[in-house]
Amino acid sequence: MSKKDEKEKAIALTGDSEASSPPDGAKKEENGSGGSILLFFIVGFIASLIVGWIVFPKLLYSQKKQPIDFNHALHVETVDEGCQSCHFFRDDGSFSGVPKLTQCTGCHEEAQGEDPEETKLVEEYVAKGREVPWLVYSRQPNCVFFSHAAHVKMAKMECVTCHGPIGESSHARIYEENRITGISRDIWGKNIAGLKRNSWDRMKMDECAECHASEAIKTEVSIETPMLGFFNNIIRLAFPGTEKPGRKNSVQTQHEACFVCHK
Amino acid sequence: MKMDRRSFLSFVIGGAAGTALSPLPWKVTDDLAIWSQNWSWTPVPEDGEVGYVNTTCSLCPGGCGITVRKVGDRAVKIEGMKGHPVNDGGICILGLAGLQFLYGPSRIASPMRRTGERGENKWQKISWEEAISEVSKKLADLRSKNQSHALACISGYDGGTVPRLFERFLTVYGSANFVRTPAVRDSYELGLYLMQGTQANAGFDVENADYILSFGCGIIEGWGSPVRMFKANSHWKETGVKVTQVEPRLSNTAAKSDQWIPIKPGTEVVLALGLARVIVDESLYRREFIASHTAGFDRFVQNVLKDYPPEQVEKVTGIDKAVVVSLAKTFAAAKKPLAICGRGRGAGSESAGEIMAVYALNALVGNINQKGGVWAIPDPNYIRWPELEMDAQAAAGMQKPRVDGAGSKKYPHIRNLLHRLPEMINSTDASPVQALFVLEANPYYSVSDSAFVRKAWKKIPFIVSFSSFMDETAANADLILPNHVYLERHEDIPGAEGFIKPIIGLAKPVVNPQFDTLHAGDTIIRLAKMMGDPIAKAFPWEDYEACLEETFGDKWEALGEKGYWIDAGFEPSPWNKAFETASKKFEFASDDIGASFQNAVVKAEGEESAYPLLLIPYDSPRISAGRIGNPPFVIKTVADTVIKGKNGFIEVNPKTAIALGLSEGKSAVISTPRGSAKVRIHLFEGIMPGVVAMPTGLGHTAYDSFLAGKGVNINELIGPVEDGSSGLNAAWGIRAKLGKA
Amino acid sequence: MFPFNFEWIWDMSHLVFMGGLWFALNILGLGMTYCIIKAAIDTSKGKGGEHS
Amino acid sequence: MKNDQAKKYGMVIDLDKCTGCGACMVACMAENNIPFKEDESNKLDSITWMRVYQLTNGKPYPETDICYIPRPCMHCEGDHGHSPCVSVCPATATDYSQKTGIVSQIYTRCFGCRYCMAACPYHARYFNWWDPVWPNGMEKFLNPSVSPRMRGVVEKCSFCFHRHQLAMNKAFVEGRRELEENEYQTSCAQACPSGAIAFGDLNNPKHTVNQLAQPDNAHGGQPKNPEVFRLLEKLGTNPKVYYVSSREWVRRAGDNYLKNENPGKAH
Amino acid sequence: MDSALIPKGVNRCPLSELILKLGPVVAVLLWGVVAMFMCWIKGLNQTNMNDSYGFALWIWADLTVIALGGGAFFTGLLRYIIGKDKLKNIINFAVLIGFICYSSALLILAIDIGQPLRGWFIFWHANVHSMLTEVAFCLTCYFMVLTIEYLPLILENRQIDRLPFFHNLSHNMHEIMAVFAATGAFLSFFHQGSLGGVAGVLFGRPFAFREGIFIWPWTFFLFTWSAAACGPCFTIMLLKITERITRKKLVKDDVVDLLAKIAGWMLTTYIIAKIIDTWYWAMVTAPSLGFELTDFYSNNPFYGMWILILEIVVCGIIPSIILISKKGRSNPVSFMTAVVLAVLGACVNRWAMVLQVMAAPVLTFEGWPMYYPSWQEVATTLLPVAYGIILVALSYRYLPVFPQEVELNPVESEDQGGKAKKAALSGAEVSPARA
Repeated sequence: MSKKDEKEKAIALTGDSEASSPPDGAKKEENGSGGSILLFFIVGFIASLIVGWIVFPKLLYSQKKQPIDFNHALHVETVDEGCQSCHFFRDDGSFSGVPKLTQCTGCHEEAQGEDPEETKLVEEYVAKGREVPWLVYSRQPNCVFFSHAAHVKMAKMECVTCHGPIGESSHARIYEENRITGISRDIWGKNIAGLKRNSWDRMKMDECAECHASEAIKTEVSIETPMLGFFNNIIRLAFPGTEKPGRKNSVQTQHEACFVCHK
Repeated sequence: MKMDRRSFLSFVIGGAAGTALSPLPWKVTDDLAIWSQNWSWTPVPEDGEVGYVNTTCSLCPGGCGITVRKVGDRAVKIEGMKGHPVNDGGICILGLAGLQFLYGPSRIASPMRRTGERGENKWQKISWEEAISEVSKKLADLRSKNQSHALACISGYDGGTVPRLFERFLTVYGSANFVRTPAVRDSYELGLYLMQGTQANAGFDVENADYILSFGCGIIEGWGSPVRMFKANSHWKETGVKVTQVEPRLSNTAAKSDQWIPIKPGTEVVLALGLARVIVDESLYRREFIASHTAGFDRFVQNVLKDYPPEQVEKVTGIDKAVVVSLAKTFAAAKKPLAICGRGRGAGSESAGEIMAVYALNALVGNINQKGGVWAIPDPNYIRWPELEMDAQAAAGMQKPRVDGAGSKKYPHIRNLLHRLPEMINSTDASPVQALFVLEANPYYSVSDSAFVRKAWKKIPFIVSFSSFMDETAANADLILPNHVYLERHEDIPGAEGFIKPIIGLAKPVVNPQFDTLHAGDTIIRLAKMMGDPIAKAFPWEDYEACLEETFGDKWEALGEKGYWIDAGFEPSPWNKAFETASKKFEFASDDIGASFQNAVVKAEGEESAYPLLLIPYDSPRISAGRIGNPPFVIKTVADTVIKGKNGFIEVNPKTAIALGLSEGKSAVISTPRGSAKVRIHLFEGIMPGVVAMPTGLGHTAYDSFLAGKGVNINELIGPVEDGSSGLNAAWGIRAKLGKA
Repeated sequence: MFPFNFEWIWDMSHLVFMGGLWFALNILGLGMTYCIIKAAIDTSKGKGGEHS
Repeated sequence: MKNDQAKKYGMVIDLDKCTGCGACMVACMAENNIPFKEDESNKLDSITWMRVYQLTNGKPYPETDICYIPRPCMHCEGDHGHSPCVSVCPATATDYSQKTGIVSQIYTRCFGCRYCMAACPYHARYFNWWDPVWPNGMEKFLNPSVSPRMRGVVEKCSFCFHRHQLAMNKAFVEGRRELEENEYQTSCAQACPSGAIAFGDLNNPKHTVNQLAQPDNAHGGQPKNPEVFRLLEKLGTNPKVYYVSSREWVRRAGDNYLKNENPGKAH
Repeated sequence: MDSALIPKGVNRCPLSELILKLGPVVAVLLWGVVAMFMCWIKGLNQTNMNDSYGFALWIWADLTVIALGGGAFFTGLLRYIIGKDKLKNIINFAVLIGFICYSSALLILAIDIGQPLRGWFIFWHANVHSMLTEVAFCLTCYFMVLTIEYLPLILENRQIDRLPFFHNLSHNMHEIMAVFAATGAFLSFFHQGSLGGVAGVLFGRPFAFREGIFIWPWTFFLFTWSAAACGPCFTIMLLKITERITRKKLVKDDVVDLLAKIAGWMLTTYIIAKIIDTWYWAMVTAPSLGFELTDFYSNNPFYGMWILILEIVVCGIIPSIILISKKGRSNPVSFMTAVVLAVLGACVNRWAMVLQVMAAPVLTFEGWPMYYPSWQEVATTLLPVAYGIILVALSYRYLPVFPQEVELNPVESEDQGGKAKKAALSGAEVSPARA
């Protein structure tokens, strides 16, 4: 450390020691500065709230337009079987998801109307045999295995429960992509706080767990509320061996085992 | 207001509090967690509709049916075709890795012309038009100099429309030099021809035999149709069929057999004849067959078997005479005993004597064209193209003897003698081969005595490879006209090695060609058309697919649907109709046969004094040794006692190793009269003392970085040894010495 | 770690283990908070330092 | 699902039939997007969920004998109520499902501490020392049902669980909840040209594996068939992969025995 | 130059000399940092670990430094809970060593995992049944304790102490230090044990597996016990080395003697327990799994039977006998020998419980895999050593680590460096006699 540093330090130290034990005359000044300190606190507080709640979400997501402004409402009107007309199950039990170009070509070999979006489809994709690079709002990371069959066919869930009333939309929403993860905003949900009003507002693992943690226990064992489960576990610990095999699915979590939703 | 230190601190604390109450830190943490779980450089395979395509695998002559699973337009997995008569759902290790050939790094992406020296791997991409016209000009030039017979074609196969188109091209061009790479079927064809008088392939009813005596066949290493043999092996285990394996090394087959009889290498024929002698001596043969349907039996017994009493057999083979006798008795006592031969995979020919000794054994027990025996399977003769119109040049060229000498007076019954080609080229100043086509073969690597092959290669002025992969031959060619790989093309695959029913498999394009390649059938048709009449006239089809459709005619649609055609009701000819020899009987001792037995034992090359050990090659089911190199998945399964890093290992019995002062893992040099190589020692109790063994299929210099440079190409060390009577290459090993490195 | 984590179960092992953890963390946290607050108060009372 | 319907998927491998050809290894690699490097000859860092070991009887020529033994993940249940690896994972990245008896591994959860590898006596777990690289468009053959793993995580045989998921999908669409034996088969069992690998529900008496192994669930799944054994049975890992061999030395090689000890079961 | 920062009443070498002497240590540190970043950026393929040696040099180093850092918790326990007040003269040093050991351990763990950015999953997605979870939790918490224990020492730096707030903070922390120490002792007991449990619960690995009580295998208790025994020895060893380097007597001999005596008794009881454990394991546990003791030791030089003898006899029985006898403790040579052996014993024990566990084959058809660390592993393992030396040097220089130093090394004149040095020199020579 150079001598200059030392000097500076000494000055700083003196300044500090003075501040920490101010002479009587300074007390008044301190009150005034106390007010300004509070003000600074509030300014910092509010500024960061604004950044966190308003600026940050805007920065976090990049906005992308769908290649074609798809009109779900119009299509639902014309087709016979609702969502299933285009989003159907294949014979092997897999779910077709977003339609391939061939399905579009079925009707749109040539433009049926005047809509510029349809013209775009026909000219840029159908004519050239190029797949439409749809942006999938509900696309999950690659580690996720999701069985539409289990939810739609077995659990008889409605499409709306997870996907919302997308079938009623007449325009394709802007697709927002998280700049960090590259995942659609629909997974986290519109609400930046992660709160949800509708069942389809979020598609994170928490949403899966919400059902799988409770429903699985209900259907496969008995109704076991968290408290009851707690006491049952104590009993099991106290009297080992009374456990029924197959009582739970996962050894680790006692909910559903990881492979149910992961690959 | 002054922003002093305290105010600033206050501001920061306020900011921190506000931030904590905003979603920012929590959301960023969550996003970072997701980010750290999905690295952008880890590929995400595209999903899509799953579909299946049934086709035929042509990686080996096994003729298995395969089902390729596709997701969208990608092929993602190859599986065995359920219900296929040859492999019924099973599949071998190589077949499973087939997609690595399709999408692999050693694919050749477009036609290429060599720019640097041969083997330098400097290439220029050219158009198909340019490539074909270049070949056309060269060939026209050659033909104009009355040198049409100097065109040769080495092909990895000769059944089916594609090689037949090439052969047809050569014929109408004026060259008889269509040479197929060697296989044990050459020997079997010869045996069938001499003893039964038939032009046929040998089929083995292994599923119904009740005792198997194998003279070194790698039943588990890929002999015949590999999956079928695996299934047969399991069937034997289930039904208690005993297997005796005779070979000097504890191969996988020997390990799976019920009895392993180690034998001095190269003396299998002596054991076979010794067994025959015991069977005759003890009258254990099937009289009804011998009496009514064979000729020359007495002469065989007197002229041949007299030399093989058990004592003599013990001396030559190293097998205890009691074992010889009991083996003969066991064999003869079985109801449907089957003797087979063809070392390892059967990728090379055997001496005529050995084949016929084994045939004789089967004949002694009457197991010819019987359930559980050896059958003569006629070629499914389905290719009937219009007669060729040959001009004078073509006719003259076809009159010229073949460069390999096959079919000549010296080797009258042999169709292909590839091993003679290097010698023929090297023995004259001007190479008798002025232009060479190579189709689905890799002779630069696979013909034995590599140094000699390289020398011959240099003398061939113009070499065209049709390979899909940058194999050694392609790397040392002048022009590459890359073929589609088997999963991109239509092709008929007649026959399945050793199978007992006539069958034709159809290969179908599973995916669109991945590169700018062209079906070799189309290439040859386009070449013919470019060369003009009379050659063009012989190829009246618009393209290969039209040719294939026309060839199959009304069978085409059914073939396409099922993926194969089979003569399910085929039965072998009964004894009274089976034999087309002069005597119409099974021939034991014609002159040709007698000569074969006289040269039965093929000695290994080299002097014992200089080379005290015997080096034998062995086949491993995990190393592809055919025209195709091991793909990355398969090379991954190779044990670290076979390859370690780039080093290849040689198997040595601990006794031999101790005598030489060598221990496990040590570096050593193996030398033979043909060459030497650096190897590492692997001590193996399962190999006969005095014998050392190396795997085939390693030591590639071309292909990709997953394969190249690993281990030693055994062809560098072993040369051909001609069977005196047939001309076939009957080398089974070579004398060698092993020293510290 | 928290009851809202998917892995959480209301059982003895979680209670004991996580209880121990949170107990320890709380002692440390509260202890340090106490020390800091007390130090701040002491300082404002004029204790400590070279001047005391 | 009722309790008694819990499944216990397992394997019975016939070592008399197994030829050591290695098809199961490649079938697994091709199905499960296993990466490969230029040099895979160091077997200690080479990922092969299914690995075929070579055993020798240790006798000199010509009494030598060889046996091949394919080793997938054993999907241990553990006599202690937990498999060796599952209970040690600190981040709950591996789990045992009572519904199927399958030990899962969640790659995105794993952070690569390798404790599970230390716990597994079968070396069935593999660490991704390198980032997986598929050269020159080879990523085209990747199977979308199995997520490729990144560097720094542990992976292992899953009994091709994705095939179970896909088969269940099909069953669901057809209104079933139960699978037939042939609807869910692992890639190795399907490919084995020798038919040496049988796969199915050990709890289901109709399934081949149950008939071959005759597991005694009252005694930790010990096989009642005297020719059947499991690897390292004494450790109490309770593996769900059974082996059949008619050869005594092979059965003995399956576990550790004191010098004068005879295998517990009367073989 | 930096005299304002140096505690009052002690003598320190010129800053330039310190920089010069620490130069090579910093070089080693930087080498380690380079290796560390290589491991983070390129991945663990930079090491020579493999699928057989999932745990290798690093985990051994980790377990060892934690065991040796155990001196902090045990001295703290004795000082604050048991009330051995005399130990206040060495507690600072013990805490400092503990702090270094634990921060190193955490750093090594951060390098050792395959996906360092996901390391926090061990907390967030904790599996409470895993010994490693317990290790991670207690390790982190205990590291916090050590930081809290180390903090007042930093605050006592002459310049920082001048600030009233920090002075008060340090004072208050001292006031309730017993609470922290108690928490630390509790945490330490569990994580030292859990580290033993890490190996002991591996029922697939007969070399490591031990029976035990409830969820804890015997190794759980043995590890805690051995850390309590060998940790103080390590503190003493480093103290002696520090004294040798500084050429000063820093702690009075009665303090050291007390700590050594307690450590000696801990070591004696530990080694008895360890012998019983080994005996039971060799005679009952292992044979029931089909293993004889000789199966666990190969004839290759790395994993020979010598390890067992070295650990139990040479590094266990011998030092414990020396340390519990007054005579053994009073002879400087035998005393140092015992201390060093005890430290070595802990190292050997952790070596066996990490590396040999990995190497001893369990499948009958496998051999002993071999392993030698890559330079990246060695460098990152030396990194904490270098970092420790630097931190000790700086702490010694600027903080009142040794309360007895002033008393033992009276400084005549602050301004006359040469004289002071001389005094210090003579002090080092004189002090043993004085004690």
